[in-house]
Amino acid sequence: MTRELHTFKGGVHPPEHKAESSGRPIHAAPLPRKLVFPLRQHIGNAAKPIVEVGDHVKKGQMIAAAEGAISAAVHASSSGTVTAIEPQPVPHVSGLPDLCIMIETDGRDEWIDHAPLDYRTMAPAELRGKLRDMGLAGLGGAVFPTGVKLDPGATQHCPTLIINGGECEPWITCDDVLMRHRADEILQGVAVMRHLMGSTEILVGIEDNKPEAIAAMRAAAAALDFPVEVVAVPTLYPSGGAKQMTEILTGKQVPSGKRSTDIGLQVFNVGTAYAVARAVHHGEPLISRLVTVTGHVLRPQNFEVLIGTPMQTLISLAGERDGTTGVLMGGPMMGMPVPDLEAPVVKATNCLLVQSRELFPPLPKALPCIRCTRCADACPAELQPQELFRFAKAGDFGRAQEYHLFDCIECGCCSYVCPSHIPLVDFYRYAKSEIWAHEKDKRAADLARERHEFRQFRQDREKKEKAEKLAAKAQAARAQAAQDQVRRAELATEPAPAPAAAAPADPDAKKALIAAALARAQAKKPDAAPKNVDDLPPAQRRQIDEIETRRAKIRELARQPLESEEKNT
Amino acid sequence: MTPQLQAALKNAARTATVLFVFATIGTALLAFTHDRTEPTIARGQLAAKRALLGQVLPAALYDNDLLTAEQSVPPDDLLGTRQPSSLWLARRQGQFSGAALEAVAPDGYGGDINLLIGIDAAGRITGVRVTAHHETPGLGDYIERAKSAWIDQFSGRSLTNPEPKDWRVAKDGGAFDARAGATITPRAVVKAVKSALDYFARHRAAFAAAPPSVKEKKA
Amino acid sequence: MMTMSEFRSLFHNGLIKQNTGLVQLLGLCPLLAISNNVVNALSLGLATTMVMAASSGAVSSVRNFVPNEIRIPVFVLIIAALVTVIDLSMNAFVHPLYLVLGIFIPLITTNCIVLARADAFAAKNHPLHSVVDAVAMGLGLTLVLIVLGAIRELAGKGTLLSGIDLVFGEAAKGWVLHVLPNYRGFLLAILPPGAFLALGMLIAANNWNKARVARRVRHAVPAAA
Amino acid sequence: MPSPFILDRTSVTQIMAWVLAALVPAIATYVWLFGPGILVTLSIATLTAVGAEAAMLKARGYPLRPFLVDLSAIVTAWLLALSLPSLAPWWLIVTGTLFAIVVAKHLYGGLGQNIFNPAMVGYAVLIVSFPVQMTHWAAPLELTSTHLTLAQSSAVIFGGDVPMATVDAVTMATPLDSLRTGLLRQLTVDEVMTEPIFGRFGGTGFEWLAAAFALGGLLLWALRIISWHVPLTFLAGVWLTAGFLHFYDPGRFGPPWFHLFAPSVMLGAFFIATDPVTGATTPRGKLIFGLGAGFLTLVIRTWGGFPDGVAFAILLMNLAVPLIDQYTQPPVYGGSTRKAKEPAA
Amino acid sequence: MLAAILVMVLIGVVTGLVLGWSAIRFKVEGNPLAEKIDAILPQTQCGQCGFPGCRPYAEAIAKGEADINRCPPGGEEGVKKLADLLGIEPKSLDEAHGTPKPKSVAFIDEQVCIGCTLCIQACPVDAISGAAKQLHTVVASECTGCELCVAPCPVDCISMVPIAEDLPHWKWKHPVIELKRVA
Repeated sequence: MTRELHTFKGGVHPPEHKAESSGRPIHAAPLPRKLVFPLRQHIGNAAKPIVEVGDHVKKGQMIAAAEGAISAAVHASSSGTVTAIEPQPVPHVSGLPDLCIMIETDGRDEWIDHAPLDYRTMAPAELRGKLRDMGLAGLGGAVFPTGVKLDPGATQHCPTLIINGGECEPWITCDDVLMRHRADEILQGVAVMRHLMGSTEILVGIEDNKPEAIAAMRAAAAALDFPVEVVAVPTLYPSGGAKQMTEILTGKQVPSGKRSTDIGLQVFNVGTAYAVARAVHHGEPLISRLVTVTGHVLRPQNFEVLIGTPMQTLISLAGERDGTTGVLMGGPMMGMPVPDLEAPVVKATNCLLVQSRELFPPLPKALPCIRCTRCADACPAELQPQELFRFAKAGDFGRAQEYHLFDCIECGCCSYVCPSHIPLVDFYRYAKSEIWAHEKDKRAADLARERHEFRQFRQDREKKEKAEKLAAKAQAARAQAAQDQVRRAELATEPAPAPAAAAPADPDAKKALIAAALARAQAKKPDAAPKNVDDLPPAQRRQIDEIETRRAKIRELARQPLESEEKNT
Repeated sequence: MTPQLQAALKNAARTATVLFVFATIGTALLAFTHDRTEPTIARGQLAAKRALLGQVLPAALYDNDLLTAEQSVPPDDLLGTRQPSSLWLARRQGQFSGAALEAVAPDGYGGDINLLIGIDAAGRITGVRVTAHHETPGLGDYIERAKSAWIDQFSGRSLTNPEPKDWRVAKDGGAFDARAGATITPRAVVKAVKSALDYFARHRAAFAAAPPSVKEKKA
Repeated sequence: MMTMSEFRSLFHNGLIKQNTGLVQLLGLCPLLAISNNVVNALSLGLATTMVMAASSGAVSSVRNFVPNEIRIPVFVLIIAALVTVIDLSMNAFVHPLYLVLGIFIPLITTNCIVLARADAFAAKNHPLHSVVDAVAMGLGLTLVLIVLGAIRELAGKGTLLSGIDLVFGEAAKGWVLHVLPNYRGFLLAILPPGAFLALGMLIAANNWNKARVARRVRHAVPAAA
Repeated sequence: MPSPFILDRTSVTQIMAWVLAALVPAIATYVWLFGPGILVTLSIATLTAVGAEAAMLKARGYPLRPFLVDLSAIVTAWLLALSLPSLAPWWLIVTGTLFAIVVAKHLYGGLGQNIFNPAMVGYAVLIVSFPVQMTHWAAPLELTSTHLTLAQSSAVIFGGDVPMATVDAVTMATPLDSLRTGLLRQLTVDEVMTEPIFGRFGGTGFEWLAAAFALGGLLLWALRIISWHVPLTFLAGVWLTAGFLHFYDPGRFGPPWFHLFAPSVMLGAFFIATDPVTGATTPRGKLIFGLGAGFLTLVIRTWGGFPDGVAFAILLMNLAVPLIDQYTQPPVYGGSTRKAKEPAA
Repeated sequence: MLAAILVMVLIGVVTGLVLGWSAIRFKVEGNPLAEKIDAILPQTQCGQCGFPGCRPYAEAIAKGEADINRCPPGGEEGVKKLADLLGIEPKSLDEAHGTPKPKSVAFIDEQVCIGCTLCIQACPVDAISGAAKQLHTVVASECTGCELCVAPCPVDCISMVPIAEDLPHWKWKHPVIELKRVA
């Protein structure tokens, strides 16, 4: 039986370059001396370290716990000692370091106690929590915490489960190889997912340029006690995108701004299914993954790699060659340059693509947009990239959002086809991050306004209360005085007490306290003060002077704050 | 009455008074100026009209005041008119000596071309002027006297000069020049002028017999 | 009453900094319609200047008696009355020119620059200042009109001052300058689109000059410091 | 430099080169039917355009290389040259090209920024400013005994003020002009169409030129350089409007096939209205753009001040492009409840 | 003539009545413009503009009593937004009111702090916590970087620390397309 296939709009077909690495068997990468675990490997909140420097950890031991609803734990991928918890190079396009846990391995590779889970008897929420604590996150590239995705929502029922074996990016073959060699285990993971999601229909979509993977998956599916349909889909980038794969297989589009569970389906990558199988059937947290190392290397192939392994190790293993111009993490369409090869393999690392001038000639210079709309024809999100580009370039982010900037999946099809060679995706990323920053600023400003208004309200109230208190006190004093007089008149012989003696001391006392503290601080100051004034470059000194004058001005203002307002009224 | 309404009415009275004052002053100023300029303006307009008529009928031809000798004639195919048009009869010493008439060439490139044509008693054209047209600028607008002397070639022509068959533009084998690229406009003008001559010929007797109207004055 | 520097700054404002034609882009309708030769341009410019001076003076003198709510009606009334006076006078005394300028004389009433100056300046300033400001603004407009008229006339017909006889009578016909003899004529310049093009170029030139000056100032500052 | 790291091969230069190549059949037909004068016109326009482009790039501080080799200036020059009368004087060609490149292209911001199609702006400026010279169309060779050689054509083009008689002898009103003139002389369409210039269906010679433009256009479509939307709707707009008018009164309005094969429509539909910079970008917008331009062409031809309306129609639609684009934004992925498409397999 | 004058006068009186009446009846209360201006201002409440906070400055702008270029934290971009809102020409920042600086937060050197609470009183957004005679701390996420706490501190223990770029704060940069030759 052949399934009715649908097509998504747009897409491109760049040279595939799959054969280079897909032929070789999976090779386990050796245990490195040092492992690095970034705390931000998934979408959502960074994990929180639960070990300390000097601790000895075992393989599979949780070293950072999930924080908040959308997060995932991090585990040591081998046994050894925690040597540092500090910022280290991570695979991020900015090249900025981020907080990591460093472990020096002891070579014993000693596992922590672990056992399979009996998932059929566990409550779904408990199982999801377990997966979260085992650090599971989507291995297709987005690294969304898997536990969160395995929630069918309020209906407790998600009829269709799609297993994405599209792997449409050129060069990358880790999913292909995984399906070829470990189809059974992938489907074991699928069984767990099916159980959690309550799905009745399971579709595995694989691009038709991977016939071996299709055959292996079909063979494995035949042995199952539930139906799994393995569908060959046409090779077209980005058919491996979750939304695109959904449309190809079902003809349904996930409505803009909604989740796929809203239309009764959920999509998981084959690698994620495999990781679920390892977690549930073996009790192993996510500590390794398949990584394609290809491009300008001697032996392009797929490695099973411990998470935390420095990238340089893998490239050396695949055979470094002269003329390397750079390394990409991911494919040529959506990947990012690795700023530092000391950065570790993380959960999102599906491929290390080594560049050379021959494979990746420098991109030609960009020309102005001629509005040819080839980008619009290629855009799988059905956007108008030329308009988004115009708005992003001009800084008109509001209009960019009106034109659905946030539906852009950054697949790179538009940049790929652009005859003017404009780095369109860069502009969208720029616009998105500006909008996020603006929103953050706006929230901060709103918060500040609110706090400021509250403070004024509070001050007014305090002032009023103080005034009332003073008035009451004065009244009391007057009454007291009158009484005193009466009393004095009555008991003229008795000496009058001095009732006001304590009251005026109040402000003076405070002043004295501050003065005393000041004196203490002055005594402490010799070691604190010099760093402010001495040995400053003239520029800094000028700056300080500037601040001083402004302070003086502000003080003056504070002294007569009402003057300008009085003029206005 | 609420205090607010009261305030509103008070304010209304105030603004109304101010506007009243300014309206009075402004209108008075206008009335004054109008009074002072009215005769001059009227004189100027008459002079302008007389000057235009003078361009098509030489002053030597008549001694009556043309402006007072204006008649209205009904629409006529020969004149190309669809509305009543004007006609001015010239006399010298009481004798009919020529006429200026309004005609329309309906088939210009851009629609109607309005003409003022002067014809003496012998049926010879004394002058033609285009008073309004919508011809393409730079292409057909050379029929304006201000743009070129083309229109002068009609002066002295009559129904026999040239022969009726030669009342065409040169391109169609006739006697009248036309510029390259724009033949529709001159064709229309030539045709309209010839028709006007026909009209004049047909009504000449009536013109000659017509007595001066009561309001007609000597120049 | 008025210092020299005030006077200078008002003129600088009217002629250059806030030039109606090139900077504020106000009153473009007559600007574009009537600028096909120098004489028309100059005439309309001067007529507008006259109206502006008179109306600004009048508005400024009565500014303290006019309640805020009806200031616009009153100003419009004043301006409309003055324009009609000018319209009637031109009809009476320079009839041929009046025929050429036609509808654009009464339209001065709606020329927003007149009302703009009345409301923005005259309504807040002393009569003397207001009149000077109005004259400066009017002359600024006239200047742009003349330049525009000259460009269009020169490009379109190769002459300057054609039609001067409409103002000074037949005798002035000889004053017309045939700058480019046997010029073929570039009709576009005379036609309405030509006005837009020429004005666009003028504005561009003005902006370019401003940018250049600003750049020079920027460069000059660090050198001086 | 972030992703993607690979590019499709197509470049702006390539697109422009294909457009030029697609014009070659029309140029060949032109030479065959009207003599080699067009080659002189094309050369003058090309040289002027390249020179003006270089000068403007320099003045604006842009590097010459990437922008000169993108060939866009030459495309503009060729399109303008092919719209001009074949015996237009040299200064006319130079003026038009300069206006197109300097004003319509560079003063609006250069490649990709211009609102109006530069070639059509150049054409419009010329027809408005020099209506007389814009009538110097060479007569089709099969209707005239005077054949102009390349040298003679050059002489006419460079000759300055050639006596009108000479020009008159070798030029002829175009079919559109003749129709217009005839109708104004109160002739019926059928009477006018007996004149030899009207030929078989689109005017002697002109019909083949139109066919050659269409051939080039189909080539561009086959190469996916232009989409079908604009040409098809443009032609449909012309055809429907002309058909409606002709049906309404065959005596006063020319037949639709005649209007379709007056060559400016084919040139406009396939090469000018499809200019991506100045055209609509959304699919529905392209349909509206083409239909509107076709309709306006006929309206201007019938009631306007000039015999042909393609240039003005396209310029007017250029003006409407931002509006069209804004109101024809297609739904984004998942943005509408579309029904699943027909199965592909 | 008389008719003309009468008509004009009548029109004048009637419009005068209507206008004068509606001016009172349809008066709009409140000042929505100040709200809009306040929404653009950065809410640092720093007082560099010469007003005690953003809101008073916004009201002053709305009344036309203050220029739009007196807010250094808003920067040139803020001035431009204000100019757009008010439909006037943007101008460059008035340096008399300070120059824009990289965004900073206040930092209290806890070695030196004497717990005098003066900075707490100065902070316009209550972003400093701590009680009398105890160490004070700045809540960095609430600090607007207004520097108002710097001046009152008797021991100068407060410094402004520019916010360093780290991963959560990192932004994609505007891609550089070099079309023009570098001047």
